[in-house]
Amino acid sequence: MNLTLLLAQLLNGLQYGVLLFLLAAGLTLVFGIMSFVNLAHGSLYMVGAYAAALAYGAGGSFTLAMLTAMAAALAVGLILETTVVSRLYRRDHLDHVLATFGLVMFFNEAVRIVWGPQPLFVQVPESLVGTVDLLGFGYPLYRFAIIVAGLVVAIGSYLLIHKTRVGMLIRAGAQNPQMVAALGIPIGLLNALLFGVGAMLAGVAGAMAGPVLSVQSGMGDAVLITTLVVIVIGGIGSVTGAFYAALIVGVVDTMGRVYLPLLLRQVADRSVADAAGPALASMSVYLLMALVLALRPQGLFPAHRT
Amino acid sequence: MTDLLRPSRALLPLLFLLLACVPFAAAAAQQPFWTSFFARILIYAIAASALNLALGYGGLVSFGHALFLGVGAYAVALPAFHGIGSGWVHLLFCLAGGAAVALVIGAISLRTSGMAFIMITLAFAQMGYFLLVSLKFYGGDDGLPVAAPSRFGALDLGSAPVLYGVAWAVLLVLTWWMSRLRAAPFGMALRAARQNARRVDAMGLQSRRLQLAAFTLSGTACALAGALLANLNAFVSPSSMSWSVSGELIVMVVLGGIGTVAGPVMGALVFLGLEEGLKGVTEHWMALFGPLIVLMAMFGRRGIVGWIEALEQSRWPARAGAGRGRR
Amino acid sequence: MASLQTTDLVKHFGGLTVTDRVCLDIRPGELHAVIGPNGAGKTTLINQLSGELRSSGGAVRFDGQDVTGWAVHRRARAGLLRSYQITSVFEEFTVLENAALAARAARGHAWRFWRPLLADPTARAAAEEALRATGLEAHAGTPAGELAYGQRRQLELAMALAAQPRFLLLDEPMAGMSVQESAEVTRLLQGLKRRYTILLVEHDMDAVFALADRISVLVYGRLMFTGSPEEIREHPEVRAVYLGEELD
Amino acid sequence: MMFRALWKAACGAALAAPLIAAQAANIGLVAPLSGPQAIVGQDQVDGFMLAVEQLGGKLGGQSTNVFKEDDQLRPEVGQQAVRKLIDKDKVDAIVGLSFSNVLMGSLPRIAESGVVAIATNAGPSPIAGAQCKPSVFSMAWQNDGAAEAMGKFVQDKGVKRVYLMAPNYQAGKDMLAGFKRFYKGEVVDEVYTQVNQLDYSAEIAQLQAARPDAVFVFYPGGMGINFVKQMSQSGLTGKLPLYSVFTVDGTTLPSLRDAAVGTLSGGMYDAALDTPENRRFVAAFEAKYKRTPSLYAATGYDAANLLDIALRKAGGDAKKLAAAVKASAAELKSVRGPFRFGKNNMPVQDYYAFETMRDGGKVATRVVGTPLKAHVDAYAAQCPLN
Repeated sequence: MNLTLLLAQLLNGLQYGVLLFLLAAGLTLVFGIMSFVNLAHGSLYMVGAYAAALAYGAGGSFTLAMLTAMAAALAVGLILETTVVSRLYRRDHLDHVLATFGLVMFFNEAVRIVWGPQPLFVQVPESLVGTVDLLGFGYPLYRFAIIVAGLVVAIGSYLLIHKTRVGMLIRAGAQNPQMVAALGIPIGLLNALLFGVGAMLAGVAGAMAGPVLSVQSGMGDAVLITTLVVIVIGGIGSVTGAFYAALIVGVVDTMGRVYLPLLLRQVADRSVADAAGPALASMSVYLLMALVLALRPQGLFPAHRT
Repeated sequence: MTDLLRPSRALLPLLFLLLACVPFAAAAAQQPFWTSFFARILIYAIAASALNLALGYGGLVSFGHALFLGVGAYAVALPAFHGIGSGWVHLLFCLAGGAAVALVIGAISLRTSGMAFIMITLAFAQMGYFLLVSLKFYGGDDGLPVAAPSRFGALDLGSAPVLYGVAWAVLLVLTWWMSRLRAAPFGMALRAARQNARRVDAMGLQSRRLQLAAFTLSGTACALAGALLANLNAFVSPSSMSWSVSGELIVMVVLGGIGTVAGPVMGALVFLGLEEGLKGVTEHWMALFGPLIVLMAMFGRRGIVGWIEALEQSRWPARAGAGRGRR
Repeated sequence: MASLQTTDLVKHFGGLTVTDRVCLDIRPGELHAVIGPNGAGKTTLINQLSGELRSSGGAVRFDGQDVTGWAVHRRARAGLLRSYQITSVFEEFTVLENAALAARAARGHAWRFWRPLLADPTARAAAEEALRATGLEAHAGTPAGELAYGQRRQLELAMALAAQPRFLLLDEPMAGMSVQESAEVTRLLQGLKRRYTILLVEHDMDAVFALADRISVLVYGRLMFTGSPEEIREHPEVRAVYLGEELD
Repeated sequence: MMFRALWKAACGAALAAPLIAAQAANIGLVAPLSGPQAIVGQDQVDGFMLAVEQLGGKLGGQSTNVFKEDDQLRPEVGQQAVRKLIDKDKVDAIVGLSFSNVLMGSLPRIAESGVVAIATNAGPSPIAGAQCKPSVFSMAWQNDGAAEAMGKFVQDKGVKRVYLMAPNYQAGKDMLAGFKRFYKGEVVDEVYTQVNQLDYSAEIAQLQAARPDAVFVFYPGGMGINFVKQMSQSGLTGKLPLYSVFTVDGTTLPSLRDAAVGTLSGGMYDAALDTPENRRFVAAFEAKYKRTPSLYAATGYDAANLLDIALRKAGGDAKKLAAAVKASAAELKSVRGPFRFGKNNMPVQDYYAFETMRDGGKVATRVVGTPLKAHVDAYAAQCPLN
């Protein structure tokens, strides 16, 4: 029995990691390539979740909801890029933190004004309801869907970045934007496109998370902190780094939450384990990041190998 | 235009004079609320000035300074919980605790730079938050009432006017020291290290050791603000260490004018004043406050003080301002 | 005035050997020039001497003391100071503040939290003296960011002088300067010759031959030849390297 | 010095409170109106304002000014709001006071000022026990009440092995302690998860492996939605009975719907309670706000009606208001059924068990039992008040 539980937990870790990757991919592109500190990335995730929830609620199919979410996130991303973000590229990281801190406040409140504080209802699509029997252990089918979708996006973004002309332009723009502009490529348009793609990826993550997590104003903030941890561990600007780091954080967080309290129970008596276990578990991700940063400040998979 | 009357020079003395009147005005109008309202602004101004030492002078973008607010607050609440009401003990715990935590976190965090530094300071603050939330004995997430306010002989910080006076004095001393420190060897070397750490090392100083000292001083001063906050609210809770408080401190420093002396004080005053004002206007005040911050980030080149200096420079061009560094 | 010797100094970057068993011997008070084509390893050599690069092998002796393992700031405080090829002055500080900080950093320490830097008489005097020596005293109050390129090179030099060095490593002080500005700096270095021991890395041959007591030629990281300016001018291999015939 | 004197006169006037007619009743309303638990605060405000509207904008016959304050679920912001209400707006009573951490934060200033405080969202054990105050009341519940009721309900049903789960903070520990006070069977495991945790798949897998007979949880607000959704997707809800408090209620049911079908929750109120007062209240609330009232709306509504009676009794004399509030409880026809104040000013009321089930197309709740009748909390004995 213990083995299947371990397998299920690994799957859970993998699924949580993939969801984190969907968020981290967009964020690390914007951070690494445009060196723009975007705290409002969580809000784009929220926009995607709301768009999907509303479209799905209005009777559309789940794929339609997904497309609506991508379109909405892309649109909001482009609007943000042209009005606010593009004016801040040459500015200091601090001005980015200040501007996006204000944006987060605005998005959370705007969503609350329009749709109220009530969390939205999102159903699991019929085709994905139910569980898969895994050596006698029921594993939710929808979670598999998230893993598959995440891997598809991972491969897709890897191909986009490495194997297409647009990807080459994006990478060139990262190393030397002036040169790319000098070659006649409208760097402004490229940056807008890149920010839009990052936003779309966050929108997809939001749409995927809808049926599993609570869709409500401010849902982006909690997941933003974990996503920042992922991209820093992976190495800022490295999509591959973000992929591996997301899986590591997903598994470490899941295993930490489950096995740390059990481990402590063997070592310390019950009451201490109950108090220390959950605290240590919730700190495990941050301990991991502090460790990585202290030993390898540039991250585990630095950007030059995107 | 003699130097003293220049707006940017006269700003601080005028500000402190006005702030000195608040408790008397509040008493005259039987409105004690304003004393504690402005006391909170003074305390956050102290915390913002402390952050400005690391962030403005040293260029160390710490996204976890709320941790030191928490350390200072619990340095008052824990002894008080065990029946120790003497202010000197609270002060000792606060300064020693703040310095120790800042030294350890600084030593580890300064191994990184740029985005990684921002994230590792955030990580330590989150760790502190989760640790306190799980400390059931000390009230955990529900917080802990301060059983005995800090008493320094006859001076009891439990009463709002007394606390206001102490906070005002602490802010005055800290701001004055900041203006002196800015031109003192330590301040100059620290500001030099922000511009080019390699050059500072090549000149014979150790930039990392300077930055660590600045981070420790900054953390300790911020803990002091935390201790005053605990006395003001007579209550401490882990939520005063959440990452959004760290974010608000950064916004106050940048809003007021990063790297300037008057910046943090102005930033705290405008940020908290605007927040309270907008709250009066509408329940959805964040929908107005957010865009305002975005506009300030986009157009306010170097915060309110920077804007005043630029205005003054265009109106009364001063001779080459000696020692007036921009950021 | 200090002396500096290196024995079999080596520096590898991965498989590439940039400094190849260099043996230098610079006597107190001497102005020793190091010349060589681009990519000969001149700046790497200076970085090894100043401590910014850790040598892969060999030793550096400063005033008889083995300083190979010393960190940058320790060598600077011992009086071994350098100027940079790419100007790195503190743009937000005024010219006087830059120089005063350099003086303070080499001699005193920065752990003063109250009295202003410029109120420190020794540091201020050394700074003003250095500004006079480099002709910058008129710009004492101007922020360094507002100086012209040539003036910044002068400030770079002034900061080195303000620290009252016992040994000066000058990394292409004339880089990017007009003929007239180079002549000015040459006159300036002429004045410093007997007061400090100087290692000068420079491309401007007129300045090198006007100033150098002895010249060493560095090619592909190896010290080919050291001698008086006249010997270097006639030396066949040096001419070959400079006039383009490839070595065997 | 002349400048200082001039200044004092000038700003003295500016800072003075707007002079309101003396005999009007000023009521402060503190609730979390932003942040993850905003719906909880909004329900209390809507419930309270509905009652004020029904009473023609007058409480106790006096025209009423209601000062709404958002505490953002942060104790420090709540403290400042309470100071503003007491010192600046000079309110007669403060209602709401948000979750336990904000309530405890505001307590020192409230106790010191003697202003009547009626909490409609929490009843932490300290103020139910030794630190009980004559002027501080809870219209909602003593925190452990609902969990004690579910403990008894599960005990009466003869469930042998129960698995307990809650977030790792004070209220979480209080809830599980309250459950164990009445449940004497075997506790398979007691798992505390991170506050505001997103993904519970790991804990649910662990729960599934432990094979208990039932699971009892406390996950308020967003945490509850995440947990119950993920539980139903794991296919466990059908096989494993889920008992909960403050997790499946009026604020979360609209976004859980069928994910909550089959779960049982304990509490002092639900819109499904079949009393004449409640039917009128639910109809009026749904007409005005287009959503079903939750237990938070009910406590807000009751608090306003209680104040109406108490203010009339106290006749505008602030000192007598506290005693009036205590006495008025007996006259109040509460929407939750029988209600009075215990000696520690905590509610003595019935706790019900509700089942969520499918009713035609919609999902609804129905009362399936009253485990605790006129329940006095476990801390009343420690309170010196009479």
